Amino acid sequence: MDFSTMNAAEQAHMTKIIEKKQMQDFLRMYSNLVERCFNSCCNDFTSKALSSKEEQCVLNCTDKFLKHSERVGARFAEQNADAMGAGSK
Amino acid sequence: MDFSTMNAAEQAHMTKIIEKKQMQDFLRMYSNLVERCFNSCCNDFTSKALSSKEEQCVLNCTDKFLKHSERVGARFAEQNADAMGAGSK
Amino acid sequence: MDFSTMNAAEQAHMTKIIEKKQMQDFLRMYSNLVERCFNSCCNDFTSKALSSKEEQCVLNCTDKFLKHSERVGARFAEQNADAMGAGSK
Amino acid sequence: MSFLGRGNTPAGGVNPERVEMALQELDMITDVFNKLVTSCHTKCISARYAEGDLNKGESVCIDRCVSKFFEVNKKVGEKLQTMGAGAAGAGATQSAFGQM
Amino acid sequence: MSFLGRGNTPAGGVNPERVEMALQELDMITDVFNKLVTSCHTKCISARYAEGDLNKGESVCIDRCVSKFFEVNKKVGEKLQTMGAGAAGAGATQSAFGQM
Amino acid sequence: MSFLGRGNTPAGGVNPERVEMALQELDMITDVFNKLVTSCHTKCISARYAEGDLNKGESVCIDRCVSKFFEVNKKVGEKLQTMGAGAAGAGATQSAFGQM
Repeated sequence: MDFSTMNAAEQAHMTKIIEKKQMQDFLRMYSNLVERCFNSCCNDFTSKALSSKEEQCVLNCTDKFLKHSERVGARFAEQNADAMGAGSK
Repeated sequence: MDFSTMNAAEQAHMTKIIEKKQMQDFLRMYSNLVERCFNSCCNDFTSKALSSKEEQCVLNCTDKFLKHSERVGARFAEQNADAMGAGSK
Repeated sequence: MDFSTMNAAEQAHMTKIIEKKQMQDFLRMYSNLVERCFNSCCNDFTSKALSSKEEQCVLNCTDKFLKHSERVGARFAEQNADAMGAGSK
Repeated sequence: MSFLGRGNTPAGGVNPERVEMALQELDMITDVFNKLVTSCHTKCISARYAEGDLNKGESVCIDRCVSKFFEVNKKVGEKLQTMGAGAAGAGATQSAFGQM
Repeated sequence: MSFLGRGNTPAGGVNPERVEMALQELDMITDVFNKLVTSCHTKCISARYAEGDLNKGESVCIDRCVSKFFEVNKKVGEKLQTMGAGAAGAGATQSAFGQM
Repeated sequence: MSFLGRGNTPAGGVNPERVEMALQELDMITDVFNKLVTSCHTKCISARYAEGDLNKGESVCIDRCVSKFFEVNKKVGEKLQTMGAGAAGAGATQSAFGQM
């Protein structure tokens, strides 16, 4: 995304809104992660406590999801940069 | 959630917004319920009319979903109260 | 939906908001379409390039989805018109 | 689906409450329509995508699917009214704000 | 779930920042609640719908399901704090605005 | 993805239309990114969660998945332009407001 055509007041306004969106993105990512790891790891409801096996699965699931998101984000940024270099200039 | 740190004007403002959100929550719950019960109960498209078996399924599905939500809501409120008692005091 | 009870200023205001929503609807439809056709058509990740078979699948998927949406939209409008004729008069 | 009430009208300006209600109704209709498209796609469209046109079977299925979906919408609405379930919907909002 | 900070209070009026934060927290709670309802419905409720009441097995399953979901919520939260992953969340926003 | 036009700029203040457009573009990018993350997770990540690190196969799969997803994004965009399908998108909005 290219903001060079925006004036300083507009850029400042955008920055503030983007900070708010990043907080919302983070919260949504958090709840998606809980949902995803719960659904994948918890299948036994004969007990209300998390078993040690389930707990380990949740920790690995969280860990792996974040690493996955980071890798996707890195590739996404590269592809986006390529697409914009080709498209807008 | 704890609103005791809010002043009266802020609490009144929140109450109004919350009422609006409750309406939106209700409408979304309604459309989710239609989607869920349709997907579970309707699998025969040799006719365009709902069969009596499908209709009964939809009524049970609605009934059971609301009872499910109520029970989840009751447990959710208990757990939230516990978590806040432990966390914020 | 019936706007005859609205005054001219309100109708003009609604029209502007609806135009904005149509743009958002279109963008969401676009990303849903990409997600749907990618998930249905791409299952081989031994290569990073789209195969000609996958490409054809994506084109057919897009084509068919739009025709599907149009047909659903036409039936939806008919049913809605029926429901409002029966309900509000 | 015109079940949202309407406020009083002022003479010339925009009544924000009435516009708000119309927008809420519009969002509701859009939401239902999107769910209808997705549900009937799952029920009627083969995921093989051998061709781009709807075949006869798919077209007939779509028509019946929309019709049944509306019937289900009606049944669910009636059932909710019988149960007076307006309250049950906003579970989290109520759970979280019970003390206000 | 009260992990959002609070701004300073003015005397009588509405502090928009504080209202904003409370609304963000409310949206978060609603989102979690809706996911909880869906997950436990998938885990505990049979899709046959032979009757409208929850049976004994379903009721017990729901109670345990909510309890486990909260434990998972806690574990994921702790893990995110350990990893200092606040940054990782807003992937697209950062990818798209890295140059600002 | 920079397909949204831009309005004229005033001298010093904030042009709400231009900010609005930038926000719409940002929401679009965030939406696409989230779908990309979910799709590639489904395609590439085993749900067994025996370890927390990405293994070699998963890493390679992710790279190819993102690449293919962008190609699909491009093909769908081209197809939509060919079909002039801008109108078809807002089905419900149009169906509901056809009479205005």
